[in-house]
Amino acid sequence: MSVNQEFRPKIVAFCCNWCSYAGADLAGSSRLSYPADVKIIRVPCSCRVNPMFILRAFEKGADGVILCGCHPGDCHYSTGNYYARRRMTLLFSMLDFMGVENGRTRVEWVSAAEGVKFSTVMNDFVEKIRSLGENVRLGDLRCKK
Amino acid sequence: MNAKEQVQQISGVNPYKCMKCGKCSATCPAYEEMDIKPHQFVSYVQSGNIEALAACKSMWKCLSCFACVERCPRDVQPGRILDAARQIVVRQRGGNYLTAEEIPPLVDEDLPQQLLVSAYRRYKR
Amino acid sequence: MQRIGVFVCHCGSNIAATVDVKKVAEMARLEPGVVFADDYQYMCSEAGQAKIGAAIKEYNLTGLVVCSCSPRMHEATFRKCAERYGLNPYMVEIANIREHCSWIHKDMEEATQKAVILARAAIAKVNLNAPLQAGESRVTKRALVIGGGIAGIQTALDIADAGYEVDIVEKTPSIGGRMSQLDKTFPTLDCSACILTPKMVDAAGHEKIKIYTYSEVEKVSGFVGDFTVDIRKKARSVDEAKCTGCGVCQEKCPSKKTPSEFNRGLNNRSAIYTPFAQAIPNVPVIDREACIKFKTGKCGVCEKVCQAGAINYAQEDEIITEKYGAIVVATGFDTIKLDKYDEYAYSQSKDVITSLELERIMNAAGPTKGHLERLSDGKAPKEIVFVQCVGSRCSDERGKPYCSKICCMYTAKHAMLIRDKYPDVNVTVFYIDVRTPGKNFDEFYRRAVEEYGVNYIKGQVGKVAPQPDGSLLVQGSDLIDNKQIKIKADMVVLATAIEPNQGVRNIATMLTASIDTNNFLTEAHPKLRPVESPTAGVFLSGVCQGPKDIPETVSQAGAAAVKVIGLLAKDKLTTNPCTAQADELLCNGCSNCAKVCPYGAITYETRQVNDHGIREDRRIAVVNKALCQGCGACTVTCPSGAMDLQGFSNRQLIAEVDAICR
Amino acid sequence: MQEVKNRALALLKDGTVKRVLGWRIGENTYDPEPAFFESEEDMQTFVYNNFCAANLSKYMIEASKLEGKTLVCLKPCDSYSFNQLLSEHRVDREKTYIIGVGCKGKLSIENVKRAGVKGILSVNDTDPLQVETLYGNTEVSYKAAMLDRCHVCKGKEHVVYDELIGESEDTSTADRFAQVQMIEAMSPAEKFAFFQKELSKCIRCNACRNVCPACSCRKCVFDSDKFDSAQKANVDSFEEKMFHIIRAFHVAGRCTDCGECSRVCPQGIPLHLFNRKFIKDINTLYGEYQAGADAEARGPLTSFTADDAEPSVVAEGGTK
Amino acid sequence: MIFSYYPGCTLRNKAKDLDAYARASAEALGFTLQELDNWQCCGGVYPLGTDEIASKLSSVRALAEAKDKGQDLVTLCSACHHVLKRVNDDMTNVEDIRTRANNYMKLAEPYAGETKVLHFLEVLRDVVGFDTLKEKVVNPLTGQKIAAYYGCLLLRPGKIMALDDPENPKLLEDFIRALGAEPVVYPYRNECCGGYISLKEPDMAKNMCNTINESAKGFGAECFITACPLCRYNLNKTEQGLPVYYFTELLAEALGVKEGAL
Repeated sequence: MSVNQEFRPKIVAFCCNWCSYAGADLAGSSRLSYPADVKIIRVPCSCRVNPMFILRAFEKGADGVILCGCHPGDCHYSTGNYYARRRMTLLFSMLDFMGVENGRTRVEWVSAAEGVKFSTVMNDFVEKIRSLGENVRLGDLRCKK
Repeated sequence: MNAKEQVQQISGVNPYKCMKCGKCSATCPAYEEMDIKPHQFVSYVQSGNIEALAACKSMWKCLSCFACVERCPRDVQPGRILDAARQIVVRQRGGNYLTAEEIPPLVDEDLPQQLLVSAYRRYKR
Repeated sequence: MQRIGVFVCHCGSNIAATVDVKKVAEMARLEPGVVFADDYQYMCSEAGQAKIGAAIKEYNLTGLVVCSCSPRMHEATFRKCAERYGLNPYMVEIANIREHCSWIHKDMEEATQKAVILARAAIAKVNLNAPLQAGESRVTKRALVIGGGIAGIQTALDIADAGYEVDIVEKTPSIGGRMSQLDKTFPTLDCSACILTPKMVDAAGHEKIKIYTYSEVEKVSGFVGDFTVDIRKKARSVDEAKCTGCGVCQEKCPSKKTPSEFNRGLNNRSAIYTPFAQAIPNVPVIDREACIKFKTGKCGVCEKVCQAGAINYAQEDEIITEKYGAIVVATGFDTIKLDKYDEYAYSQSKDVITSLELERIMNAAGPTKGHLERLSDGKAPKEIVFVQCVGSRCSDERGKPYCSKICCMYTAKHAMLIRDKYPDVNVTVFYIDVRTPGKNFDEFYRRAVEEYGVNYIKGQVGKVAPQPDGSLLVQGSDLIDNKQIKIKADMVVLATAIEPNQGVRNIATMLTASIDTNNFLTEAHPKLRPVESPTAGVFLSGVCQGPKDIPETVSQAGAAAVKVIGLLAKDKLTTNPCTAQADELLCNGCSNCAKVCPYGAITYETRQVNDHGIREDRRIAVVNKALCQGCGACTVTCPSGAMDLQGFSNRQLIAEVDAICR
Repeated sequence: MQEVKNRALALLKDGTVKRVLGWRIGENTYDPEPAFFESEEDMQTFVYNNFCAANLSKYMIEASKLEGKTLVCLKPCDSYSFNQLLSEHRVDREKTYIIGVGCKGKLSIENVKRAGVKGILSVNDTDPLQVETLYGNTEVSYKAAMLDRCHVCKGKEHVVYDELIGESEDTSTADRFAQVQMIEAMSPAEKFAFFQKELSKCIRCNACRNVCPACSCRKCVFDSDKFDSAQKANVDSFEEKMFHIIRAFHVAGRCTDCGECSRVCPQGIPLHLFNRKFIKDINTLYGEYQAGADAEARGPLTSFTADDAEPSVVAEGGTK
Repeated sequence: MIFSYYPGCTLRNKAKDLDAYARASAEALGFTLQELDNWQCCGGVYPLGTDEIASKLSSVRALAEAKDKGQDLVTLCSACHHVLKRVNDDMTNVEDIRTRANNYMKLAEPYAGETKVLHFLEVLRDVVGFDTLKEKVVNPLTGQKIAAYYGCLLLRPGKIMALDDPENPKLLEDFIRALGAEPVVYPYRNECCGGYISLKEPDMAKNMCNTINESAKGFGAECFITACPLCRYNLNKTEQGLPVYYFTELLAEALGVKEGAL
């Protein structure tokens, strides 16, 4: 499959304030690059992310959505990421069930100390989305205004 | 795969978990007979000196009694490393430490079968 | 409609070198709601903040977007700035164009484009921001210290000296903790009791300190500034007010076969007992498991001999409910059980002992009256072997993965004291590494070697074999000489790993304080907030947070006290206004939000609501703003969207998504 | 089932209950509809026959606000819905008198038609069904006329009731998850095409939402401005997809699989498949769970374990 | 109660009595050892190499046969017990070994560690119970001072053998007590006898056995009991060594079934 080098995906990354957002900051202060296609939205906790937000992103043309939170067991609010994990597992499974490629959604646990991991994860995710190409499938359903 | 990786793969042991406490050598019942001591098995692998390890006498003195395995506080299992080195030697042609011809004079009336079987397993391809 | 000002920071060249800041400001100006946009060298500088202030005044701004470094860096700065110039601090949003943009991208055009989008998302969010008011909650000016060891005592004394009431809850019949069991302390070799007892007396006599011994915390509710705690005061069977501490009851008690906890089971105590002579309070406790009166109904000797009439067999446990503003955990440690390490023959020979047991043997008030002797036959040992790192630094499940930190020093202490008092005794120490960071610590250890002739051997012991003649054959490694050595010893002392006290997990659960896999309580930040738990209002003192020696414990105890004092000094606490809130017209009252709330912040009440003219009683979720920490778990659980999070509302986050995907 | 009617009437007369929630006879045997009955006179039109498929538990939300007790007739599977509502404090047990009515599988006139019968004039509910048509009389087997959901019956036990009248029967004959598995086995393109075809029929009439006992929000998110998702009709085709995903997500862990959504859909969309997919995933990943079986239980989305599966399990095919 | 039984090579040859006494005792205690139809030698020592598959297959075969019969697999020889338990652990927990072994074996149903492996002593302790055993003793060995010799293979690695505390075992001591005799505890009961080293380095083994022998004697023992033919062979080589018995021999004696066993 030929990868369209011109294709610049739109990627929304939800990051929890305490671990993953700080991990992204550390990636920044360590100058660990990842593609500019990733735009981060800060949320207090991974459990704040409503499936509505993810569907909304797809509705509005996102090609991939990734959710990053504290490692299970390390949640600042002690249990938030456990709920997020169940919710996202079920949501992703449903998207998969409806024929949306499951590569377009991902959950990663990134701690405040894992700048390297953050950058690696983002590089990897962007690469994956690039290989999947534009979100044609959901694009078909999208209202092109 | 180089020899060091080979030992690590066969043994399934990560030598870098070792904190060099020497408990393996403290506990080994065959210690006095060994030229390279149990704690050194680990450092030989760390430094990649597999050639020397493969030439050591210790591997024919180890009893596979697992005292070093049981008591190691870091789960390094020096006994496994030595056995991996032994495997490398035995698997090479002519590396056998025991030949069939040697056996008859060594056997006495009471000798249990399992002794021969075990020795064959450990010493011979 | 908001009137938004956008401020793009150069951060010297940190941002400006990769992001065209002028372009970002220019593009921002085109966004809805934006009435002003500018860039500046250093937005966070005084001049930069003045610029923001001027713009607020001149353009009558209602919201700010600062495109700069991470909000984790300067969000607070710009919020304060906004407040100074009359704007609600929560009308500020940060677009992180440094850590998330200029520092990770090289291509100027690409970075600029991303910065524009990040600014756009922040603007979209501010358009939906609403002024938030930080709430207030009251502070009960009283602290609870759980644990009456040196950590708890020191924390309590420091808080009390600052003028606040403190209660100490101690599980055992006396305060004093582990330190009271020690004989001498390193590196000065002062007598432990001599320096601890005065502190115990101070605490007991302090008008601001109340001590509950033989008591345990049973229930904790509430939150920072306003905790409610149930304390179970176990029945002592002795009236504290009447007892004179004469000790006759203990002397006459016919049941004397219970292993003494204080002496680590090396000798026995009576059923009615005080753990040690200097116990505070000096009031005995009846151990109902051991007491003949409680077991058979007969006896009653203590009651007969007590002239003060203090014995009360009918006494019952008492629940005391108190309010506190702050809670300090100082639950300390114990040594690990050695039943999984029997290659050292601990369970097979009485002469293989732990270091803490040696402390009791060396102590004049101990089971041997301070004489160094073998517990098996009472003979004086001539050859003693110390084994370091028993159960510490073990990555298998037998032991603990961490270094217990105190063993190297106390082993040097023991070795030195023995060589000093009994010069004819040979002392050998098997060590893996000698770790002595600390003031005068390494000098101390070197003295043991150089002046006292303690024989240090690098290597671990593999087996201790009790011999028919009663000696102990110690088989160890000498890694320097590359030898296996065997020593015929008379006594073996194991530097046993320490672990947090058993009950701490239960206490952590009650406090919703986090705890690590080794049962140490987690600090809010490992470097910068070492005495605070991540749970507001809960502080850590001593070994419950990690292994430490006495000087470290005391300094941490003081630090915890200062944090408590800082909290109690406030009359009101401001609470985070970014909390959840339920829309009463949308709430179903289904209780699912309360199920996922980690803080128990959601309760339900029946309220009359007016839903577009229909008045009816409804079950409505109510969020306690002081308890809510703003995680948002409830918002997603709520199917109707009744529950929303202020500062991170559904509409704000969707606006950000839209702005990014536009 | 005259017995149900008699008993209800007796309770109404002696003042135990203020009203009865049951089914009113329609123009034909096959179209009874849910109704409240407040007097003896009202009760004349009460009916309970094998076409009484509607799940009445959701009506108890409103009935719970009324004064006095309401008698409600619940079939075994309806009792799960009631229990779930009870656990969410939406209905008032104190104000409810439950007659657990017997059920041997409910019938659907649509299925009679599907069996090839045209020009129906009347039909009875016996086994087999006797159908009078414009073209003469014919018979349809009971099983063929039974609702799809009854082929995956939850069993004959009521989980909550005050008294039981009539025998019930477990009518399950099919594998509940067979259809879900069939779709799971499809390629992404096939799955997409399948749902595209089904969902493009949706006219957003909200019948599914209105009937669903779990979808009982006072105000639906799709009608409020909380998510900028308020709408009367679909703005675009993504939104109908979003509507159904979100609807399924909102009832995940709470849906008892009563099948009313599919039964009432005028377009015949198999909406229950979404719910079943969630139920199947929940059972596979977090252990068997039946919403409504226990009013005290904690739902799968309001609980967790430390070693739950990671979301990547989806990509690894672990939920299939 | 019927158990699948894996005797091993030596019990069919030099250690026939270890086997015979065990079977007779088992019947007396109400259970039966049913020998597997197609057992092959376990190899004597466990192949440590992670890439060793072929040498584990004979054990897998025995384990799979017991699984087919739906029985627990009992063995008597320390070495067989060691090898079977470790291979079983591999088959349960090490995916790579499980996959490769099953690829070789081509069983009707892949084997994944379903069989429970028990040492005969575990059956006595956990199934029969030492209290019951005590009741069934007709000739109590009163007054005998017996040293239990565990050796290494029976106990180590403790995690996988899960037989008893590898550093301070009590199993054989409790067994001795149940027979009415007095156990002698000595520190070398879990140290190696030299094992197969005695073939090429008989002096090494002799030295080690001397230490064991001296220690047991020093603590007042009159004889050894062991579960392993190789241990017995090595211990028998020491000068002025204590007599060495299989534990089953004393068991049969105490149960009064010794005479008819052989």
